[in-house]
Amino acid sequence: MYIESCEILTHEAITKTVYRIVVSSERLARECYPGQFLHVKVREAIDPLLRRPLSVHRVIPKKNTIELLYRVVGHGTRLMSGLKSGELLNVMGPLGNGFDLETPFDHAVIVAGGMGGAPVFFLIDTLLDMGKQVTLIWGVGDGKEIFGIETFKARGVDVQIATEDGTVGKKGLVTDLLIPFLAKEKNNSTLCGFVCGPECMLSSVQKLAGKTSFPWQASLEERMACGIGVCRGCGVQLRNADMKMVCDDGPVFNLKEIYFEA
Amino acid sequence: MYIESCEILTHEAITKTVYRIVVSSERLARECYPGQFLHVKVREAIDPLLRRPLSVHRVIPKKNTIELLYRVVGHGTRLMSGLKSGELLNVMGPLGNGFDLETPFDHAVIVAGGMGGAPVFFLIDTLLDMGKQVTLIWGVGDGKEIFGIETFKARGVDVQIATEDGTVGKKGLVTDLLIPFLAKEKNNSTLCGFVCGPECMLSSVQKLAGKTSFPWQASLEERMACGIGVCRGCGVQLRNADMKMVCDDGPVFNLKEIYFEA
Amino acid sequence: MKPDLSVIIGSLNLKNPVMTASGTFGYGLEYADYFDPAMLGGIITKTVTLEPRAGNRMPRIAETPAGMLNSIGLANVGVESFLESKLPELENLKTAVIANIAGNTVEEYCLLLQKIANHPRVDAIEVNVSCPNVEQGGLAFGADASVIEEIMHCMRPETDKPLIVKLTPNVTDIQSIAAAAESAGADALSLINTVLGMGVDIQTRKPLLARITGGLSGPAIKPIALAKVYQAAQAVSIPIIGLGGIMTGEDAVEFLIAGASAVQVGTLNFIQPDGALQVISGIEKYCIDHGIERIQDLVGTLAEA
Amino acid sequence: MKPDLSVIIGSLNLKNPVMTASGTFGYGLEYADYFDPAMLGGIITKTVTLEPRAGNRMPRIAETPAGMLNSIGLANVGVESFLESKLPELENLKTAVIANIAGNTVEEYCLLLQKIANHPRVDAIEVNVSCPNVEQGGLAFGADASVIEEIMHCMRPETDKPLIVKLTPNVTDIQSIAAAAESAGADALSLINTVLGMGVDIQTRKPLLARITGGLSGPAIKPIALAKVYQAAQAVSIPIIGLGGIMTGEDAVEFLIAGASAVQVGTLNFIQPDGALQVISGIEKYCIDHGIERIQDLVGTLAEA
Ligand SMILES: Cc1cc2nc3c(=O)[nH]c(=O)nc-3n(C[C@H](O)[C@H](O)[C@H](O)COP(=O)(O)OP(=O)(O)OC[C@H]3O[C@@H](n4cnc5c(N)ncnc54)[C@H](O)[C@@H]3O)c2cc1C
Ligand SMILES: Cc1cc2nc3c(=O)[nH]c(=O)nc-3n(C[C@H](O)[C@H](O)[C@H](O)COP(=O)(O)OP(=O)(O)OC[C@H]3O[C@@H](n4cnc5c(N)ncnc54)[C@H](O)[C@@H]3O)c2cc1C
Ligand SMILES: Cc1cc2nc3c(=O)[nH]c(=O)nc-3n(C[C@H](O)[C@H](O)[C@H](O)COP(=O)(O)O)c2cc1C
Ligand SMILES: Cc1cc2nc3c(=O)[nH]c(=O)nc-3n(C[C@H](O)[C@H](O)[C@H](O)COP(=O)(O)O)c2cc1C
Ligand code: FES
Ligand code: FES
Repeated sequence: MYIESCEILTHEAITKTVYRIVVSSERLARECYPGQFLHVKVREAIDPLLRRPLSVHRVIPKKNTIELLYRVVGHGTRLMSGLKSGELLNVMGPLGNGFDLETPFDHAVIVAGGMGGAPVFFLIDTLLDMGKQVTLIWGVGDGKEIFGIETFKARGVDVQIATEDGTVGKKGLVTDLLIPFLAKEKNNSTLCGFVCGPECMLSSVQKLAGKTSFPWQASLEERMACGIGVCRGCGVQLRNADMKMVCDDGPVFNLKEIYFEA
Repeated sequence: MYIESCEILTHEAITKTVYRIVVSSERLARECYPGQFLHVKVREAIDPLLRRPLSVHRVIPKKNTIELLYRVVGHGTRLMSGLKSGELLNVMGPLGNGFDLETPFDHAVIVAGGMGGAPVFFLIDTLLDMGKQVTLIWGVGDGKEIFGIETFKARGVDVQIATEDGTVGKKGLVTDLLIPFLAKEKNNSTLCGFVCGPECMLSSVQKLAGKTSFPWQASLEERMACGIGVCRGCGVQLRNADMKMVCDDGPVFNLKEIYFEA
Repeated sequence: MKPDLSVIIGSLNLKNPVMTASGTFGYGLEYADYFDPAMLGGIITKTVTLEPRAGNRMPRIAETPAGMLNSIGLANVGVESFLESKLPELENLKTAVIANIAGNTVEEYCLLLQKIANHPRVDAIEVNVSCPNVEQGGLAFGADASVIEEIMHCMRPETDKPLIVKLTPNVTDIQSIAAAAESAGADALSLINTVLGMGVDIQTRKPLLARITGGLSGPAIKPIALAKVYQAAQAVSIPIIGLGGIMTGEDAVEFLIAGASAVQVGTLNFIQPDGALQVISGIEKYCIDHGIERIQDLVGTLAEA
Repeated sequence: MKPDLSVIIGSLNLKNPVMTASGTFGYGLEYADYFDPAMLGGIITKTVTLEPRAGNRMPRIAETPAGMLNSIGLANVGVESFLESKLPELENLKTAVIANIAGNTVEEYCLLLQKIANHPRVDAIEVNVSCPNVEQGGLAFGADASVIEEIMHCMRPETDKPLIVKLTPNVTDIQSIAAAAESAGADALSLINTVLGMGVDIQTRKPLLARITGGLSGPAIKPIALAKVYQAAQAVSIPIIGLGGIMTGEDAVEFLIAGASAVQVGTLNFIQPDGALQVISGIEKYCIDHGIERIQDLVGTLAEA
């Protein structure tokens, strides 16, 4: 939990709206673990005022680099996309409680939707290093947003892709791939599920997960101010009526405990 | 009176706090005349919100370039100093009524203080082209801010410098040079006085000018919003109790008519 | 398909919902070099008073974070000169002209109305009871529902043209004031006028404005304006014209959804002389992208969160 | 020479004039990883209520131009847990701890005060009568001078510790409210709490906050806060603690010159966790550069323009 101005090493567009930014930080490369996020000040200015939370997309410890993968959706990310290598990126972090990888399991099934793909790369790298078996079910709207999967395949990951435009993998949603997977595996107690994506996807996966006998971890998003549990802005409602803070108690929660309105 | 996004050709520091920015605009090069100003949006953002008025420092018609000379004094000029060549500078202009050079005179005495030097270069270039005799009395705090005077001297301008730090020319204020000049010339009706600088200097020169028999034109500064006479924000009080707008009625006024509080 | 952007405010038909705010667009033609003002939904002229006014002492503008302060103090040519030299210039301008007036007393409001209401080029009257920068009347009037009622009772019988009351946000309870203006006969409300603010030059320890406090405008006040518009819209059934910090078509759409039937742009004009046009085209684009055929279908459609 | 930054608020001695604002600094130790909170002039803890509160529905924060909206709704652990688990953690913290309280009724304020006033770690009490995000009490209390008087009359006899009343800017006349709080026994005033604001998501047409309106904070409101501080300072002789949009030492100096004896920083903490320290060093630098030996010599020294 520190603030650091990290040098931007590279910054490239993956698609028209998705960018990858690589920054240098020995400390972050050492401290981050999968599922955590950085709280980014996109520029030194009072507008945009607040920091932007972005998941740690990848860590390359040997190079002391941290990667973020983000989509331009509004004012802050649009400005961020204009940053040049050599400039500094001011970040707070690592923040939040990432995925629990201590829990006993052999096989990880990872369901990612849209920009939910961002934290998944770091997660998979770590799981493979731990010797776990990995199935990745990744769904996006536009097939161009699928990248990097050949390397995962080469390392033994079972990669299943769904795209809404049908240009890569199956035409459809992640649930179209998850349903057949779970039909076989739902009572396999050596599994652990991981899910990252928009709320509507989390909520559909929750319904499916409810019928499985293994645990599920979900990474949530909520608007944030402080990023460390102080402002009480980023609450998530649990089914037991408790309210937790996404930034501080999460962003990773037990999927089955989350209360979704829809 | 248009808005234009002009390409920045060069941008260089003259001293630690004074910058010269050269932009390209065929239209501005054609339309600007000495004493007018541009209203500059230093960046596309809501902060800083307002445009910044900057005098046309120089025009090179053959190159279709316009130069601005500015000092970093606050938020807007600080951000402006970070602009790079190749970027665009959004300007409104040319605005305001510049110097009246139609009025009959043979010899111009130009008194400039601090950043009041900015518009003077364009004025001198124009006067020399018109075949007028020119005396420039230029005072600054820091001798490093004196530049470009050799060219003027070579073209026959009588250049007299006062610096508060004494590093160039006479140690002192412009009035220390103006007083001896006026001792000789105050009843020379072929003269016309021009004065640009901070209010305290204008006010001292006004006192001296009151004893001369020739006319004086002064370029004023006042905080501006619209720059075109609409917001009524940039008033200047005249001795006859009239209020005029610096942006629209000026920025050049008859020095003797201005009412100074101090 | 082009959406229908037209708006009805009382008996006034506007071709689109974007007007330029009083005090930020002169007497209507000052920006004509930058664009044709006939493209606007309407023009609201600078507040005129019975006598010409030079306004307050300098400095009377200053910049603040994402905003600006002004204490102009209703500098204007006076109603006579307005009638004789300003309005006639607008004779052939094909857009609504709304004259904005302010008096020092209730009687002055009436007198001003009598002088301008019958002028053929005055399509509606905006009653400024909310200027924070004058000694008499101004904000103090606008904060007092009973004074607004008095002014309206005195003006209402004098004209059938739309009377738009411009309210100040500097009050505890905008709803009771809005309701008072409505029941006293206002055809529409416009809000907000500027928010009371101040700044200090720490080098000289002088206030940024000679008058110390002034009116804050610009993007900084947009959330405040939206809240006031929303609250007023819950309290009255007459149309509301929303303003305060509008810089883009998107900003304007926020006001429409919150309950405004039309909008005004103020400070934007100073920064981007043709900004009002960009607001119009931004609204139009939003309607096209969202399949909205008539802008009026958007008004007050705030969904539940 | 180091300037003397110490400040006296009633019987409270602060080592410097910079405190962290209620609701933006947790219960005092949340930012301890970023800097030592003992370096602050004081800490104002999150508003506590009689019962624990989860707060309002999500979303309850949003960004606006140079500002942010919140409708947290006083989410807090409740006074019992505050006394049992939060205050004891601050036992050895070498800075002033000011507990902020809010009740739904006048009686609740009293009850809360009785519970906390004798706790040795409570150095002063800030009375929040200005939260815009609750159904009962809150802003409605703070806008009513007589309710503030009632609350003060009930609390004042219970303690000798400084009672600081935190006022809302959402009122027509801050001066009468400030004066009422003073005459009812307040030792100091803090202002401003957030300004009522709102935003709309034009894609979904939903309000940015589930509760529709919320409180605006951050740089956008600085000019409004300065005006309120200045006006209140003209109306009372007790010390004023100024806040609203302070991001730098320079901003803080503006408040001091306008009449505040001390300041608080709120939203800044979220953006720059050690921002409060930078505000302190900025003030110190200003004093050195301007030859000010005691910070108190700066308070209320607004010059004529
Ligand atoms: C823990 C966490 C991790 C995230 N990781 C990633 C990531 O790796 N890649 C990625 O592309 N996006 C990620 N997001 C979403 C990302 O934070 C938003 O897309 C971003 O803040 C949008 O900012 P903006 O200024 O472009 O959008 P605007 O809409 O202009 O932002 C306005 C405000 O809303 C907030 N906001 C808008 N969308 C979101 C959102 N989805 N979640 C949270 N706050 C939001 C902004 O932070 C800002 O405060 C993550 C969000 C969280 C909470
Ligand atoms: C007609 C005219 C011509 C000018 N020409 C030049 C020039 O050629 N070179 C140059 O260096 N400066 C010139 N100035 C002054 C220049 O406009 C200011 O230095 C500049 O606006 C400061 O902006 P800032 O954001 O850095 O300062 P800040 O102090 O942060 O600005 C705050 C606000 O005050 C205004 N302001 C501050 N100082 C002045 C000032 N002296 N005059 C007018 N407004 C001010 C700003 O425009 C802004 O609105 C001119 C001013 C005028 C009116
Ligand atoms: C320089 C200036 C002058 C103004 N003069 C007037 C005026 O004469 N009459 C009036 O009703 N409002 C006046 N206003 C207020 C605006 O019409 C508008 O209500 C306010 O600026 C908020 O809108 P904005 O944020 O879009 O500027 C003035 C505002 C500014 C900035
Ligand atoms: C997220 C958030 C929560 C807040 N909670 C409280 C609170 O519990 N009690 C209170 O008195 N003020 C609360 N405030 C108001 C602040 O203390 C402060 O008055 C306001 O934010 C203005 O200061 P700023 O602009 O420096 O943030 C809160 C403000 C924010 C932004
Ligand atoms: S962002 Fe402040 S509590 Fe989570
Ligand atoms: S800057 Fe608006 S009138 Fe001069």
